[in-house]
Amino acid sequence: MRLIRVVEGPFDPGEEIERFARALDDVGALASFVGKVRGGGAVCQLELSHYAPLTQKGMEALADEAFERFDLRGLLMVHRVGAMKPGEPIVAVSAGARHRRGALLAIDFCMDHLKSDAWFWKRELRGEQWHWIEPRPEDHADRLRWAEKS
Amino acid sequence: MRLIRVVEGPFDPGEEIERFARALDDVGALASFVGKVRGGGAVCQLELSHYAPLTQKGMEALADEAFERFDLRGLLMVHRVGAMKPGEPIVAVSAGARHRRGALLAIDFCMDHLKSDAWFWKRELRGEQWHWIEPRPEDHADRLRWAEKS
Amino acid sequence: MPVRLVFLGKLADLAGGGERELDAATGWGALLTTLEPELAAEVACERVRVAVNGTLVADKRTLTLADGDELAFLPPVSGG
Amino acid sequence: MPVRLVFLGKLADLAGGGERELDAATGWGALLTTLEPELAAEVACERVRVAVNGTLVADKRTLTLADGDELAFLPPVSGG
Repeated sequence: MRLIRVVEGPFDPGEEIERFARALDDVGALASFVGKVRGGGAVCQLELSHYAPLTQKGMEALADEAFERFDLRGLLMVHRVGAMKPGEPIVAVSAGARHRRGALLAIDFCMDHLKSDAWFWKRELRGEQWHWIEPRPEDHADRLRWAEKS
Repeated sequence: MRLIRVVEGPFDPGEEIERFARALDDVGALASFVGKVRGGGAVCQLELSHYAPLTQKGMEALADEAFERFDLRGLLMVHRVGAMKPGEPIVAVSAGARHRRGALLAIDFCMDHLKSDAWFWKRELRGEQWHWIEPRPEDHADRLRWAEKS
Repeated sequence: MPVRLVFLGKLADLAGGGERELDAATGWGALLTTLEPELAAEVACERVRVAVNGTLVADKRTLTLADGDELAFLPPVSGG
Repeated sequence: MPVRLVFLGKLADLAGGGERELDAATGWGALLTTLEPELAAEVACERVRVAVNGTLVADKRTLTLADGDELAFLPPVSGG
């Protein structure tokens, strides 16, 4: 069970995860992550672009690696592109496994790689000005945790 | 935002998490975990008992510690007790935070402690015979990871 | 008023039930003598913790009980 | 058939648009000379990767392009 999608409009992560969970048989553990556009700051809009010839392919390769590393029964990754407002979901990842450790590690692994190693580019509109966002040093450090183990 | 409950009958983790997520404002990251009774083996029933004068109190103390350790905006923990069949949810944990790391660590932390450090006792009916379950060595090892950091 | 004993997890199986009453309040040593030998040996184990009226006891051997107390025997847990 | 250049992320700002066409197929060095100096310096950076027809190129300096190819310039990413 494997659902990897890039979506161009709003999506409902709760519904996606619910449908995915129902389709999984005999899964003792389901871990999920939803990332949204943060509000409360000066950001009034966020835009994610991608390069289609690489994006889906890259996410499939990431899923392959997650299945190889963790004892998974299913993996869902949905990543939105386009213009979004604060509060709107950007990404949903969900992993089903026999035991909790595999499921938890898998969503952690996928998020670390989607954040700084997948073909997305993010910019924020603050006031009248667009700013390109690069991964924080923590994001790179988070991703490098996995390199040591492979 | 903090929802800690022991429930005596079936519950719908998707609905609990959805309601919790809607109640959280300005949360960039939401991580969730759902544990179910595993099927596929010889287990036809699972029974969880608890000691009410300690259970809720213990889960509240666990939530206190999670709020102290991680930069959380909200935490949901629902743990079922009583008799359950394979496929039924036992536990749901969800954490909302500004950044993904806090949310992911919080559900990991709470699950490790619910598994081997909360006032629940689990037994399984295999064939005609009830068997008490004790945490696996991995479960204790998982919990001890957190001791080093405090 | 008697003291109430509560046995959790597999101790309930061993005790043949989850609850018991003791006629008189008592200390830890005296309490053990009122239990069947196998059950007494089990609850004396280091792995078994006890709570009085919902509060964990740091050292069960120094326990004293008063009338109406509820004493719970808590074997190793397993949740989630 | 011309070669298509695709600029992603902030490179699109710098290029004044996400896409461009080059009249003739060419190698990496010749390609850089067709770009504005600031843009050329940026895409020459080690941090910028390139893909030809949807396949990442290991060493962009050894690149050769054929008619109809799509060459994408990929600056550091940021998703999730």
